Parts: sequence; structure tokens; C-alpha cells
Amino acid sequence: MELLIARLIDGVNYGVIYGFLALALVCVYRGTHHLNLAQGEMAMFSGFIAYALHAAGLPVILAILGAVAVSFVAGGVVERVLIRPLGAHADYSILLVTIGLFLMLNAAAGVIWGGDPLAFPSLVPDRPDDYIGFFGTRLRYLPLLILGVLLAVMGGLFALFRYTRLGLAMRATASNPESARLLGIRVSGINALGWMLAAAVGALIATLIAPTTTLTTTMMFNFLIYAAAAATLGGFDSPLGAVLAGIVLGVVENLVASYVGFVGSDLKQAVALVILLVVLMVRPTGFFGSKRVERV
Amino acid sequence: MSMLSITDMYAGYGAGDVLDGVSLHVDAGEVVVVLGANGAGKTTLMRAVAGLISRRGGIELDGESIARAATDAIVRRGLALVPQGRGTIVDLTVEENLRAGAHVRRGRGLAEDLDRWYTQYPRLADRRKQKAGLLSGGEQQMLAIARAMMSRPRVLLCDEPSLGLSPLLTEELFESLRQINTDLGMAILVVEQNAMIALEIADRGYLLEIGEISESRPAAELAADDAVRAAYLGA
Amino acid sequence: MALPVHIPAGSRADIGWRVGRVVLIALLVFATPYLVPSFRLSQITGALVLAIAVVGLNLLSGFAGQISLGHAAFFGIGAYTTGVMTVKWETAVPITLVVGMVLCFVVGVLVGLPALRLQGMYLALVTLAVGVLLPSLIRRFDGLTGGSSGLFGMEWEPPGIAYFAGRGGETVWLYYVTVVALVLACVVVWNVMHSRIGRAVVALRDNEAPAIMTGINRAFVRTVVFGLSASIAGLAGGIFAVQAGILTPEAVSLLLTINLLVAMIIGGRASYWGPVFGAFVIYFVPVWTSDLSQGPISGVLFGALVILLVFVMPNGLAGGLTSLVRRVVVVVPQPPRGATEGPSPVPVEPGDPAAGNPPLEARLVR
Amino acid sequence: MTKRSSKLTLAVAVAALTFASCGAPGDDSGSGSSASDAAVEAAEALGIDLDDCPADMTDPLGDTAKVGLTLPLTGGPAAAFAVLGPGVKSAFEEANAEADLPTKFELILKDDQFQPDKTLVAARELVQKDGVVGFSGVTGTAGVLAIRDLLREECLPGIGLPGGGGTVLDPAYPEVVSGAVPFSLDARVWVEDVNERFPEGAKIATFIGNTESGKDYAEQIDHWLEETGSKSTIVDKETIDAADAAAPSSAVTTMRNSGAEVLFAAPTGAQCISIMTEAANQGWEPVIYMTTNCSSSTYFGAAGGAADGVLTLQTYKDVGSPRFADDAGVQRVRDVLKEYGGGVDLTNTTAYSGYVYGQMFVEAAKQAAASDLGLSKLGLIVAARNLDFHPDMVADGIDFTTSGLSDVAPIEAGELNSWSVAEGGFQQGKLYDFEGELTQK
Repeated sequence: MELLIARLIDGVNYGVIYGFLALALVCVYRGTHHLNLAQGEMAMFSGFIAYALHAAGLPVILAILGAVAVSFVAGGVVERVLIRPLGAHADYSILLVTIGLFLMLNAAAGVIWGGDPLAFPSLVPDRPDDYIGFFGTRLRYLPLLILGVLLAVMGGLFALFRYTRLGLAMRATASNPESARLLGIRVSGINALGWMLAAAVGALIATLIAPTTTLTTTMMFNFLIYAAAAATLGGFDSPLGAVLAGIVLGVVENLVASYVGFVGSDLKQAVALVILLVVLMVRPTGFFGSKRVERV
Repeated sequence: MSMLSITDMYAGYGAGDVLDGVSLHVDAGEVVVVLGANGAGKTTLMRAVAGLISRRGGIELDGESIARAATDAIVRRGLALVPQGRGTIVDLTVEENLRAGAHVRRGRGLAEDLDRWYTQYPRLADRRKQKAGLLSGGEQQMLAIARAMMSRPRVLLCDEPSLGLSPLLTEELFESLRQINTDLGMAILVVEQNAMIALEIADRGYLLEIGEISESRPAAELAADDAVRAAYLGA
Repeated sequence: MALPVHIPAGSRADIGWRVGRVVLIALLVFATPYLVPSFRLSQITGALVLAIAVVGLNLLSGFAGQISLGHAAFFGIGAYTTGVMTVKWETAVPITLVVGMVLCFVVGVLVGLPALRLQGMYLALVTLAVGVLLPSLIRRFDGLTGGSSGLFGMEWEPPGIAYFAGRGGETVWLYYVTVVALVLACVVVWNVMHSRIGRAVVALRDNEAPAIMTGINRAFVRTVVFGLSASIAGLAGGIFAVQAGILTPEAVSLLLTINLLVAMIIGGRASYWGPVFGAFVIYFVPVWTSDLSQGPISGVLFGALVILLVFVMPNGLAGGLTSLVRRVVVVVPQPPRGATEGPSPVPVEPGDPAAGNPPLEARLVR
Repeated sequence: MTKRSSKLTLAVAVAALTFASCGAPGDDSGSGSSASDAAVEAAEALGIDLDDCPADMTDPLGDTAKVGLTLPLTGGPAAAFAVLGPGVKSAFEEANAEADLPTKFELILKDDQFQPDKTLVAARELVQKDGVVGFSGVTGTAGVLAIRDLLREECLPGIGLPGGGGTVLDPAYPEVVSGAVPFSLDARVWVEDVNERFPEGAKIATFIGNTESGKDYAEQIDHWLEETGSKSTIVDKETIDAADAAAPSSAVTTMRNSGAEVLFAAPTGAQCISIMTEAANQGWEPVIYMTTNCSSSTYFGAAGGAADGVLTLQTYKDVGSPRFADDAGVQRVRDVLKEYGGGVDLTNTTAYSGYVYGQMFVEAAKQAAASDLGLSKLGLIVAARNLDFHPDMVADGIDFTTSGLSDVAPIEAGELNSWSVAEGGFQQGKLYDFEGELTQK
């Protein structure tokens, strides 16, 4: 029984990370219907920025907040310079630009910070004996912190969307960009805000998991694949759906990898991708997404 | 000085121009109608003035040029467009649609305006918490007008409000437009195919045919003109 | 003589111009083995193999506007089919190529099925998932595929004639095999795009809603295009297996998909000659970069190049070249005597109102 | 096929036939050599038939000669491996300046994006265009396997090619002299050490990446458990995808529950760190043996307290460890890198290993120059196959020794050291020396 609980907790810990990054993907998709393939690499780069700030003497918490702020602004710059000029409907060109951004950020991180993994300190005590006993398995502080931050971010987004004029404008833009424009809403500004929020959320998750994964140029690519799968399962235009789908994906994948003999942990990701393919065949908008597939 | 004046405007979709040098104006407190058959360029005219498509020529709102401004800037300056097909924001509730309408007013006088439009259109009041997508055609048209008015514009543009509505509902709708004009002294520009009802509430009217516009003529004269009756009234 | 020279289409000068181009290319193809040392020839063959894969991708993502982020998977299926069948089961190479293409067609159709109901971004995700799935499956079944340490020993013995004698004989043989395969792929794509399916593809790309209304069976067209595109990429993979002699999962992973996509943009989307240009540029980039800069900085340049191209040359080299040629020679289309002109190769963003779907009256008026 | 284009293909076919009759463009054979009897005998001792080799096998290399190195300069792995270039280059620059060899060597770098098929293409270009006389420093088992047929065909020496896989130590390819610590040595030392610590046998869990080295480790561990008659058994086999950056918590959970007392870990890159931290975080304290791929102070330092007491086989001196801070050999190599390394980062361990691979080629060249075969291609191969010297960067008591086809593996010894957080470095452990026993039979 302990083993099952341990597996569930491992699954939830993975799932929270997938959901977190999926939230970033959804922030971009909601307004613009664009998939940002460079979201993972932007998060990784912010992780290195936090490392640089910490190395320059800032305490960990300020280094992280600094990196999140820098990423927030950088997200807007990327949207303004690279995405907006292409026009709202240039899906293909925007996808290619995000691939170009992916390659650039990946290589640049390698050039600036070198190839070796860099250790990054944790916000909460992360020594081997820092945990809470729970049915014979260990609840570590870091995963709890990540879950807490994720809930806080989602709470913040929920409040923003529900109770603020800006949030209402964002929801209007997501639902009907032309009508939003006709109500005096600066749609381009809202889209930029989507990219800025996404970059900030990405920076947050990268700096939070860096202590366990260490900072490497390839740290976020796998998570991007999972986040995309989670967002697709949860419905790309529903933040809550994407996060829940991420957690479900993490648990299911971990259980399958542990209990199905054939599937080792090297095929864990394959399990997630098979789930993605099956769901796309059955319910293309995912479980929580609104029923609006571009169908004739 | 007219509230909205358009001089020699060309507009179209990339390949060629749909409107060839259109000129018209709407004075303060006046209701003007532009009549035109399907494909005459009515929607293009509306979308050009609102800045949704590329256009050339003079467009002034209360003396200030908005020919090059972006749509959201135009709306902030006091022009509101009720688009063809009503532009309902389906994922938001009725009240949220109205609140979004007041975006440019940063919340000033929000409660007061809400009450005003709930009394103007009581059916919206009963369905205030429902998703706008669930409303009927007529209700969505009322919502569209109320949402546009929430920004307290200086001139209101309506693109074929009668589209897809029953004669009774159309009657009701145009009556509410007349009331808006008289109560608030709102300048209104309506493009319509349904000439008879439109001319009832209008002061002046224009005829728009294949991208070119006629001279302005008083509404009563247009209503009595046999050529117009044949073309638009389906007499 | 004022440029550009106007040649009426179908006149003798026009036919002369076309035949001249074909003869020139044929001469170039046959002269290359003599002019170039054996290692350069194998590099050129490598670029041509890449060109075949890009031609396949171009049919799907260029002409049909369907975004695919997993074409390396079809290339990989073709490559490993040939690799495993020749090394483990001693099958003759041509048979393995055919089996590879059929397998890719089937997988292409299966992957294309969600494409019927999905648009752009979801389809990119499905293909991305398949593209990421294949390498880990190859690594897991390493008994069959050699896993990460690679599959070795694929080769294709040239026929016994004197022309292919000598140590470099196999390289020359594979060069011709690749040239023939590339010509075949181009002819197939050319014919498809000038057939009924081709017109349906362009109609679906530019403006899906009305196209469906005119009775185009979207399901059939999409699956055929997906299957064809996948099997051409599979053919390229099969030839790659025997030409490179080594197969590793890394060679058919996301980096290859990105290279194929970038080659297609550089060459020019939805153009016939674009893929060949793009493939040569992408193949020889690593060869040049090691002289250009010693270190990972060239990765940054490569990413910047991708972004620059999307902004500066949306129609790619082919677009640039055709406009250059048009300054010299313009073929004036004559009023059609029954033969219909092929669809305009200018790529249009699917669903873009500015270019594609104006409201009713715009079309009525003009 | 429209009528016009079918006529076209006919014309093209006719043209093809006419060309077929001309001379075969690929025919450039022509060999045969006028080598001395001693040379023929030496070559045959290594299984090389001089008649199959180019004529200039025994000719001295002349004033200058080029040596080839393919390595990733673009793509993901470039960040980690591009630094090999300056390392290998400084070994050759040093030899050109200080060792009075009759030939000055020039190292040519080519980008292969760390993909074996591109390695072969780049190697062919180095051979045919640049006319290299040999290779040094080409990394990765698959990379070495990719070019060994080319080396066999062209009879070119490949000296100091770090490919740890067992297949690299194959007597059928005399031209290829590995430069790496073979994974089989690693596996054997682990098993021997476990047999010593747990005479009545222990439960072992393995955590292996699905990379090329991973496959080798899995096979070698089973082989040596059987070979040494060990009573230990493998109770759980966990695998991990090389690209998986997440902490391996599910794998560690399974291994912890399997009751394993020993962990054989062979992951790659950042996983070296995360496996140690994850095991400690889950309160699982087996005896951990870490692969040589991870045995650098960068990885162990980053793991913090979790790395305390973890064992790893080290053959090369760890530049980051205090133990070698003022080691004469390391200091000498550091000076060489400073002078000839073109501004390379002097704390990067990969640069130092690059120097060692280059040094193997240089030592073979020195011995060849002194031998009666002279500094020729054949001389280089024979010298590299019968070499015995102590590279500066290798720990004391371990030598680079090869002799003919009986001992093909140059390095067959290593220290099993354990990381001490207190000392901030590796503590010297037992030296395991299996000289001459690891050549693949």
C-alpha cells in the first residue's frame, strides 16, 4: 500500500510540473491561438538568468523574482518584435519563428553558461532529511512549494479574469477578438500580456525545479512535450483544464511505467504521447476545453 | 460642423476597392440611413469607418480625423459600431458583455448605465447571468446595441440590425434606436436593406450602389420615391 | 533588346526554353561524377536524399498548408525498414524501399486521420508526438534496430556494369539512384498538384469552408496527400540508410524535422524547385559552419537565420529566383486552348481574411 | 504523364546509355607497394595486408602532416564537447614546438553534430580532401564504429579515440586504438568490489540510460557477475531516457522497494546528479557505484551531501579535486593548455581529456620516429599497437599499454574512489588493474 501511495505522490509531483508549464502554453494560446514551441527554452533561459543573478550576489528569492520580472518583460518584447508583425492569422510563420527562437535560446544558453549542469539552490530546505512523513513515504518540501506556488498562480489568474477590468478584456479578446477591438480593447496589448504572463510562469517553474534537475540547456524540452500533451488533454483554452490534465497525465504515466512491466521509465514519455494521440482521435478539444474545433 | 463626415473614401480587401470615393456625413442628434442591396458595399463602409479594414480618404469624428487611427483608438474617441452578425462575445455572460462594453470608460458610471440598459431592454435583465451565446437572435441584437452604448459614444453605427429578425422584433428594435436618438440626442448611422422601417426613424438617407453613393435626400422624399420603393421596398 | 523578353506561352521559343533547361540539368547531372571527388559526390548525394524528404514535406506543408512537426518519423520508418530488412533479413534493397514506402503511407494516413477534424496547431501536436515517439521506440527495441549504438552495414551493391567499377563505384551508383528517386518524387508531386486532387488541395488550403461546399471530399484528399507525403519521406529514409551506412535514433529525431522544415522555407514553400535548393543549403550548413566559427555560436546563427527567413524571404530562394528570372524572360500566358493553367504557387496563409475570405460583396462586385 | 514529358524521359534515357559507355568515374584504384620485408612482417603481425593499403603506407610523412578530428560544433552536444578541439590541438602544438619530430602535425576540425552518419561523411572529406594521415579524439562508441571501416579501407591510424564500448576493442580493426576507459573495466571493478564487500552476495539494482554506453553496461555487468561467480543478484533493472531531465523519483521508489543494497548507476549528463540527490531524498542509502561518464567534480560537487561516499572509477586525474590541485602532471598540462589552448576554460575537464587523446597520438609518433619503420602511417599504427607510456593526466600506477593484437585495450586499470563532501573531492581508493585481460576475445 505504501508503494502505491509513493507512486501516486511521485506522479502528482511530475504532473504539477507538466500542469505548470501547460498553464504558460495556455496563457499564450487563449488570446492568440498560437502554440509557442519556444516556451520551454524561454523558461530554461530564465532559469540561467536566475543563476546569474544569484551568482552576482542576490539571495535566491530575489534572484528568482528578478528572473521572473525579466522574463515578463522579455515575453512582451518577443511578442512585439517577432510575433505581432507577422499578423494574427500567420499560424505557420509564427510556428516557424518560435522554432527559430527555440534554436537560438538553446544554443545561446550553451554559449553563455557552457555545457556542464549548474547547481541552483532551493528556496526551501532540501537536504535529505527535510521531509514530512506521510504513510511511510516522504513528502518533500520542494514539491509542496511548487504545488503551493502553482495554486497561488492559478488563484491569481482566476481573480484577474473574474474580478478585474483587464481580466474581462482578456476573456473578451480570447472569445471574439474583433468584437473586443470594437469595444475599445487594445487586442495587441492583450496578446502581448498573454506572452508576458506565459514567460513569467515559465520562469517561475524553471527556477523552482532547477534544484532537482540542475540547470542544463536540455532541462525543459521534455517538459514542453508533456505540457503540450497536458494542454491538449485539458483543452487549450482552459487554464484549469490544462493543469488538471497535467496532474492526471503525471499520475497515469507514472503508474503505467511502474506497474506495466514492459514499459520502463525510459518509455514513460511514450505513454504520455500515446494518451495524447488517442485523446486527439476521440475528443480533439480535450476534456475541459470549449467545444469549438475549427470544423465546418 | 457634422459629428461624422466621410469625404472621398476608398476601401476594399487587398485585391481591389469595393468603395470608390464615398462621401457622406451625420450631424449631431441626426439619424441617417444608407440603403443598399446585397453586395453594394454597406458592410465594407461600416468596417472601413471603424478601422477594421484598410481605407483611404477623409474620415472625421467631430472634426478630428480618424482615417489612420486603429479601431480601439476610434472607439475611445467616441464611435461605436454594432457589427453585422451582432459580434456577441458568446463565452461571457450578458452582464459581462455589457461590462466589457464599458471598457473605455474605466468603470465610471457603470452601475447607472447598466440600470439604464436593463430598463431599455428588460429581456436582457432577466437573462443577465446567462452565457450570451444562449440568447435568441433578437436578444443578441439588443445586447449588441446596449453593449455598444455602454461606451457612451458620440455616434452610433449599426450594420443591418434587421438581419435575421422577425418584422415585429425589427419594429421593436428600430423603436429603441429612435428612443436612444431622442433621449440621448445620439447621432446614428444605420446601413440597411429594410428601407421602409429604417426611413421611418431617419432624418436623411443615401443610396449605395456598387461602391458609389448618391446625394443625401430627406427620408420622407426617399420613402415616396417610386424607384427607391421598387428597388428596396419590394413593393 | 529591352528586358524582360516576352515569349508567348506555347510558342517554339517557349518550348526551346523549357527543353533547354531540361537538357542543361541532364548535362549537369551526368557530368558531376566526373568533375567531383568521391567524398564530395557522396555529400551531394546526401543533400539530394534530404531534397527528396523535403519534396515530400513540401507536398503536405507547402502545397496543402498542413503543418507537420514529425516528418523525421516517416524518414526514420523508411530508413529503419530498409536498415533492418537488409542487415537482419538480407532482403534486396529495392524491395525494402517499396515496403518502407507502403508502411509510411499507412502510418501517414493513420496520423492524418485526426487531421480531418483538426486544424493547424493540433495537427502540429499530433505529428510532434509521433516524431518524439519514434526515437524512444527505436531505442527500446534495440535488439532489432541496434538502439543507440546504431545499425551498421547497410549497403547496396552496384550492378556489375563497367560504369560502376572501382572503389568509388558504389558512391556513383547511389548518386544515380538518388537522382532518379528525386526526379520521380518531383514528377509525382507535379502531377498531383496539376490533377484534380491538386486543385482540391489548393482550394482547401486557401479557403476551406467554401471549398467543402463545392463537394470536395476533404477526407479523401487529406489522407491521400498525407500518405503520399509520408511515403516520399520514407523513400528518402530508405535511400539514406544504404547511402549513409549507419542509422542512429538521433539521426531521425526532432533536429531532422526542424532541418526539413527550414530547408522548405529557405527553398520556398509550395514551389517545385524550392525543396532542392533548401536541402542543399541545410546539408552544407554544418560543413561551412566548422570553417566559419569554432563553437556552439553557430547554433545561435542557425536559429536567427530561421527567423530572418520568415521575415525577409517568405517565398524563399525559389521565390527570389523566379522573380529574378522574370526580369530576364517572361512567358506570356496565351488564352487557354482547353489546357488549364496550374494553380498559382504563391503560398497563402490558411484562413487569412486579408488574403483569403472577404465578405460577400467584395466577390460579387469584382 | 503528359505526352511531352514522356518524350523527355525517353531522351534522357538515351543520353544515360551513351554516358554509361564512357570511363567509370568511380574507378580510382591502383595500389601495390614496395615495402620492405620488415614492414610487411610487422603489418601482418597486426593483421594488415599492405597490398590492400595505399602505396605510401611506409613512406615517411614529410615536413607537415594533417590529423583529422570530427566533433560536434553545432547542435545540442556542441556546448559540452566542442571544447575537445582546443584540448587535442594543444597536444599537437606542444609536440610541434618542443618534441623534435621530423613531421609537424596540423589538426583539422570538422563538425559532425555528434551524429555517426555525419561523422563518416566528415571523415571521408578529411581523408580525400585534406589528406589526413590519421585521426585523434573522435568521441563516442557509435562515432568510432562509424569511421573504423574507413580507417581499415584507407589503412589510416586512429589513435586516442575515446569510445568506451566493448566493440571498440576489436582486434579485427588494428588501426583503431581506443583512448577511453572501457565500460567493461567499470563493470568488472564494480562486480569485483561488490564480491569483496558482500562475500555472501548482495541485492543489486541497476539504473542505466538508454544510450549506447547504457547497453554496454547492462551486458558487461551480467557478463562479469557470471564470470566472477558472484553470489550477488540483480533484483531490479531501471532504465531512463537520455533526454529525461526530471528527477528519477519513480525509478528510485521502485529500486528502494526492491530492497536492493547496491546501486549500479550509468545515466548521462545531469542525471548523474539527480539520481544521487533523489536516492538521498528518499532516504535510500545503498552502496552507489557511478559510471566513469559522471566521475567529475562538477557533477559530484553539484549533488552536495547526496554524493558523500558514492564510489566511481577514475583513471584520469580529476582537475577539480584538491588532491590533484598541485599535481605536477596536471600543472604541466594546464600550462600547455594555457599556451596552446587558444583561451580554453582551464577548469573544463573535457579540455584536459582532449589533451590526453592528442598525447596518445604524439607518443605513438615519437616511438614510430625512433623505430626502424620510421614516422610513417604503418609506423604510427605499429607504434600505437605496441606502446607503453604514462600520460600526465592519468593517475599514478596506471599506464597506457598495448601490445600487438593480444592486448588491444590501452587502459585497463583505475582507482575506485569515493567522494567526500568534507574534503570537497575524491578520496583515493583501491587500484584495480586488469592489464591485458579486457581485449574482446
